[in-house]
Amino acid sequence: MSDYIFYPGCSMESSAKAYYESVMAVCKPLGIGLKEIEDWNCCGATEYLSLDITPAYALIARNLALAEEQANGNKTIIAPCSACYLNLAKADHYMHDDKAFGNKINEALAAGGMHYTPGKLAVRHLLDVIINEVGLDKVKENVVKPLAGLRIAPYLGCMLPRPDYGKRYSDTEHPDELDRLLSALGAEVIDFPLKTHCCGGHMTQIGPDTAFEMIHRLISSADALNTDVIVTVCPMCQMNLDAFQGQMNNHFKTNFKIPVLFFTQLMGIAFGEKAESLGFGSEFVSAAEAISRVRVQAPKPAEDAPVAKKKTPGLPMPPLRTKTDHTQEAGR
Amino acid sequence: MTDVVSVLDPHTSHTKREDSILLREVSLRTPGESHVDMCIQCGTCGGSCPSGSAMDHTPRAIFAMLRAGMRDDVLNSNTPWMCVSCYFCTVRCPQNIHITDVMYTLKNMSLEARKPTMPVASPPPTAWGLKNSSIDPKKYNPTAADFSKTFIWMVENFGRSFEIGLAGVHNVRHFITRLPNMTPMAIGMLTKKGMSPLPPKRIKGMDQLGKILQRAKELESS
Amino acid sequence: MYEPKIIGFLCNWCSYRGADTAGMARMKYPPNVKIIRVPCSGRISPELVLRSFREGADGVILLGCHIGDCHYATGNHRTAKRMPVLKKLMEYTGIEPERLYINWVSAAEGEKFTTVIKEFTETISALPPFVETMK
Amino acid sequence: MKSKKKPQERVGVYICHCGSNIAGVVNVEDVSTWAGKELEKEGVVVARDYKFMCSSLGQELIEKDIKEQGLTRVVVAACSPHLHEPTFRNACSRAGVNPYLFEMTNIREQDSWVTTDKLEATKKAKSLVSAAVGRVVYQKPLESLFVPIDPNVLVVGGGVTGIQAALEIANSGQHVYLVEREPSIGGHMAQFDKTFPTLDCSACILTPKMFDAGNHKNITMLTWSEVEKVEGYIGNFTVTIRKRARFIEESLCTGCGVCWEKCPKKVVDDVFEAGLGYRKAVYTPFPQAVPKYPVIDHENCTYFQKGTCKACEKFCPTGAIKFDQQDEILTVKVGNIILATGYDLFDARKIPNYGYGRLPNVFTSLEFERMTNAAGPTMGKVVLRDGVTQPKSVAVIHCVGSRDKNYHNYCSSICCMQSLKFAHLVKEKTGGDVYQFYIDMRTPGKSYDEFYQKIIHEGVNMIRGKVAEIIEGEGGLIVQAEDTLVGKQRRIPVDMVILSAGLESRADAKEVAQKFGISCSADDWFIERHPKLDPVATMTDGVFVAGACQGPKDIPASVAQGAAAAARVLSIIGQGEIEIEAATAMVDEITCVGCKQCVASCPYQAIQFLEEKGKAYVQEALCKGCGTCVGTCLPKSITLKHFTDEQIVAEMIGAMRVMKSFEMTEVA
Repeated sequence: MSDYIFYPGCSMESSAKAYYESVMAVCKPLGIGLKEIEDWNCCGATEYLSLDITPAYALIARNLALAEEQANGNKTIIAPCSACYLNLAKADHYMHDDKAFGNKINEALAAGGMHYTPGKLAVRHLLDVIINEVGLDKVKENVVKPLAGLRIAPYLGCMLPRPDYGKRYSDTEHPDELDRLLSALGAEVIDFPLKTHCCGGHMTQIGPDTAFEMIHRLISSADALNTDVIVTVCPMCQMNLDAFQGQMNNHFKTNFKIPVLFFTQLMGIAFGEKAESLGFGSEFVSAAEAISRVRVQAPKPAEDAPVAKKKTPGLPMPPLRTKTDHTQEAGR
Repeated sequence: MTDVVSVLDPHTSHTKREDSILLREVSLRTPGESHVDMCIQCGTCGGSCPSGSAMDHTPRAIFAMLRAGMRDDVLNSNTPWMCVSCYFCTVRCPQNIHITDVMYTLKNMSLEARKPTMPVASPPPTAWGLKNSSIDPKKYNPTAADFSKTFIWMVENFGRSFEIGLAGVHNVRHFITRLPNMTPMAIGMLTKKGMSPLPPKRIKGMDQLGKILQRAKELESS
Repeated sequence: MYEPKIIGFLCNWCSYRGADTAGMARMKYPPNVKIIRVPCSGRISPELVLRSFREGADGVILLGCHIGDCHYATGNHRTAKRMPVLKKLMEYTGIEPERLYINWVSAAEGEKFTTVIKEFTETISALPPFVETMK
Repeated sequence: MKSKKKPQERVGVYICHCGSNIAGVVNVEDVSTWAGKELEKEGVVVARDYKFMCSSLGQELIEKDIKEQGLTRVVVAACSPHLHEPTFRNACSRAGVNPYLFEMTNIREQDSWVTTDKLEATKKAKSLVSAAVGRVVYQKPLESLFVPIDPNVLVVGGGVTGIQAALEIANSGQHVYLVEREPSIGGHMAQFDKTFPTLDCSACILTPKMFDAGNHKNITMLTWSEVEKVEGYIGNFTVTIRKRARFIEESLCTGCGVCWEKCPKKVVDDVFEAGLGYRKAVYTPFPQAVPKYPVIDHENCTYFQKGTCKACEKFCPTGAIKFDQQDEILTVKVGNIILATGYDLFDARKIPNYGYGRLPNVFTSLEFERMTNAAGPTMGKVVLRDGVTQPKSVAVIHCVGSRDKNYHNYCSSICCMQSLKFAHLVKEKTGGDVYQFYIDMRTPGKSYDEFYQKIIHEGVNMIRGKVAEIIEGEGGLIVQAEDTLVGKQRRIPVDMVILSAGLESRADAKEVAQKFGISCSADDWFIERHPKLDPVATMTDGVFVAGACQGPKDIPASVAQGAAAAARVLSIIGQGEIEIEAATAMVDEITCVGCKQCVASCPYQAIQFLEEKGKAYVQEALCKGCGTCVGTCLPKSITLKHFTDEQIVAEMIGAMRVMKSFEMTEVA
């Protein structure tokens, strides 16, 4: 069991309780020990940065300083919310990159008797830790109920793969980490073309029409690919796609009903946890039907399966880039 | 005889010096090396922007305006406020300009230009009452800034945010006509998600946080 | 604040041309480094480095071609082996090893040349004059 | 290292203004007066400054002073010695001073251009002049060695550049070895259908040249071959070439083509057909291939992999198939080498938002070239990836991988014109809509901008904006970009997208550069000796570069460079012999202890150990003057002429003398 510093973020206490519960449920069997930062504060989301840059970074840095104080030999902060993850990573990055800026933020922290050493801690998202630290083998060991037959659209949103200061993801636009994790759970993973497109972010609050447009683009694309469930890694994405799906439907006179779940919820199901302990039922678009299919492992109705296109002898496609291509380039 | 300069568009009368001052100010206020002066006007940012349709100028145009020293036009623009921080522009920019971070800086500057009449750490007013400023309140969409302010008001008072209160306050203020539409969702939040309509408990280090933020604000304005 | 005196041994084929490249791009760097053109970084014997200090240099910078790019195939391999030993020796005799700096700069790397010179000048400026340390 | 008594020399110092390049920052008059006064005891008898030392008047100034003032040493403080050292050495030589008694110091690239503060710059110039004066009095006259030049030439790369270079040299009567990695010469140009801006047929203008090269009595064509090792120096290179086994007996093969007709194994051809078409396991890349002999690709050949098949052998009418053929190692002697190794296409899969490799109907420029080629996989029909549907609308995207700090920072220079050509071809072949997405239209070149205007007139939609992303939708592809001239985001549905991928250096450019002893730029293009005035020579004498291996280039520029490199080589051959490095190493037999460290350190095996004497000995003709042995020699028995310890120490003392004197004046 290795320990990590845990920064849950405000949503985990309110709108994303399901995420909190399921994170706790899956970390245990994977050997991820989470030590919550004591007395953490809000990361300011994207809002504080808009208002006042220095206080915004000071607000974030207080959490980093607390984490450094309480680190107890641990080096990694896990943040399950993409916005929190990026804010923490960003503050660390700029404080390290721009020494004058780092000193300024530390001067502010000093007013509260605190200090953070830039670069001391690694800020990572839970997904990255599961893929790159724990490893998929360990995940596979824990799978007792493979998610066979469940067509999942993996959806990462923006702030996890971009700008990716730590270069932890395979790509800034089409990373395959979540796909690989879901495949390891036995699910049928769709190559979701909009997997890192925007969920609308705070536009649901300040310009709903634009937000509905973005949500519509995602949901309709997922629907066209016969998606059973959209899986997210971020409370904001989950909220926008799930809670606003109804309003978006009203706006566009459509009737989409695609459940949106956290990846940890599905991991929990695959690990054999009870649905109730994973926060199921708190979603607006019910996932009960989709999940019930997995639980009874009913084979998928034939008509739902994607119709295999008859291959005409067309022109050959270029081969897809492999992991080795990436590593070879890094060496060049 | 008419002075030639006076018949020209006011922007053409900017001296080169003024232009570079604006660009440099943005560059200095953005953490790290923002490369804001390196724009080649290719439009990758404008093409990538998911909320581009809601913007009055594309980000690319904003960079051109910064270079031209068109301060008021930039700070009146809704462009930075429509930014959803998706970072598509930042990772795709061929000149490595930290566009999303520059947008944050522009939001800061835009608010600062309105500061005399605008208290920060309280639920802000919806109208700005700008009298002695060249900033035109009519051209400006205060919704986004207001949302940020409401959010921060909560953070500065509780140390944490709570979505339902935030959304409630915000929507009553700005989208009163949408409320009937919103009601089922709000009820859903309370019942399905089991969310509490009450503000969160204050963090223990509220005093400490207050001091830190106070100092940070002083540093910001110095 | 004193003006440190730095001797720079630059390979004729790569780093000397890298310095020319920096000049052509009008990059700016402090004037403290006096460049001595040598055919290859491998030409520089440890004695020459020590002699520079004896003649009053506060720092010595030795720039060669990247490993594998040596105009003479393997001349810089010798530098790479020789100089770390010299640094150890300097440390042993009480000379700060930071006073000697080795790096690889190609003909195209004007920017790298500028950075290296700036950083090394800063390092040496932070140290006391060499003659004082020898008192 | 003991310095003997300072020699009594008469030194002339000349400070160049270089217009305002130096004089604008360095106070040149001050430097020359200072040198005349302060350096008098070092031997300076004349110190002058002059507007342009490199001008004939400037040179005459030196010559006059040598004669009238009896100068024995000359120092010029001007630009980089890489530019004008030969100029001034010649001037000295003309006036009777050995060229090695001249020293040049660089107060332009390494002083006036890099220093902001004028006082600092002047001080640095003084320090540099003082250093050069300190050194020059210890310099010794040296005589150059001359070696004959082998008239044979090696050309590496059989694209249009290499072919041009080889033909020029061969036509002049000299012998050329033309080495090509692929089974046929022709390079990228053989893959194209039309060339811009004239739209003449690429094959029609290239194949006659290929044929000439293939049949020239002075050209030894080595295709399916690669250079393994290069040794020696200008005039005397020894090159080892691996001629890979073709598994075809060339003397028997008639090129009838029965073998590839009968071969059962079909393979995607990712070289010549850019991955868009197929070839057999035994193949020639294209019908007009030179030479006509096919090769067997043993990685894909059924016989080599499974042990049975031999269909080609069964049907070959002349029995030319030889499965037991081995690679041949050839050693050739040449005097000069021309590298014309060309470019690789940027791998568009690296840009995830353009979807190449994921979205079937996104094509690269090279794929499209093959598609429009009448001999290509679609017989010249413009179709989607399904091989049948003709697109109704096509988007052409410029600057793919170019002008982008995430990929390549440079402009690939050919893509604008190439994209306009594509627009024309799509219009001509399908009549569909074409959208060009560009950042800036770059059409410098004879008749190039006229071509651009012609394409606009053909009704092509020009959109100024770099494409942000390509996604599937509305039954095809949606190209999303900002139309920057309108200031609005546009989402344009098209059936097909062509990515005008940039040019990049060959994947193995670095290795090749190392092999030939030349250097690469940050983007791995080969570096020329001077970007303006010596564009085809390199820092290594006798090795020249031509065409796209030096940087992105279109066909006319490549051909011109091929011919230019040939001219340079022929002028060297015409000289008959060449001066080689005079600054060689020398062993002092008295102090040599015979430890053999120097023998091991020499990169050129130029140091012999004379067993009978127990001493080391330097073979001057082999010594390249790197001085590694000097740095290695413990008893300091080896000296490198022109870079002796004495000279280097005098130089550093000279430099620091000025720094010291300034410190003192500042304190005082």
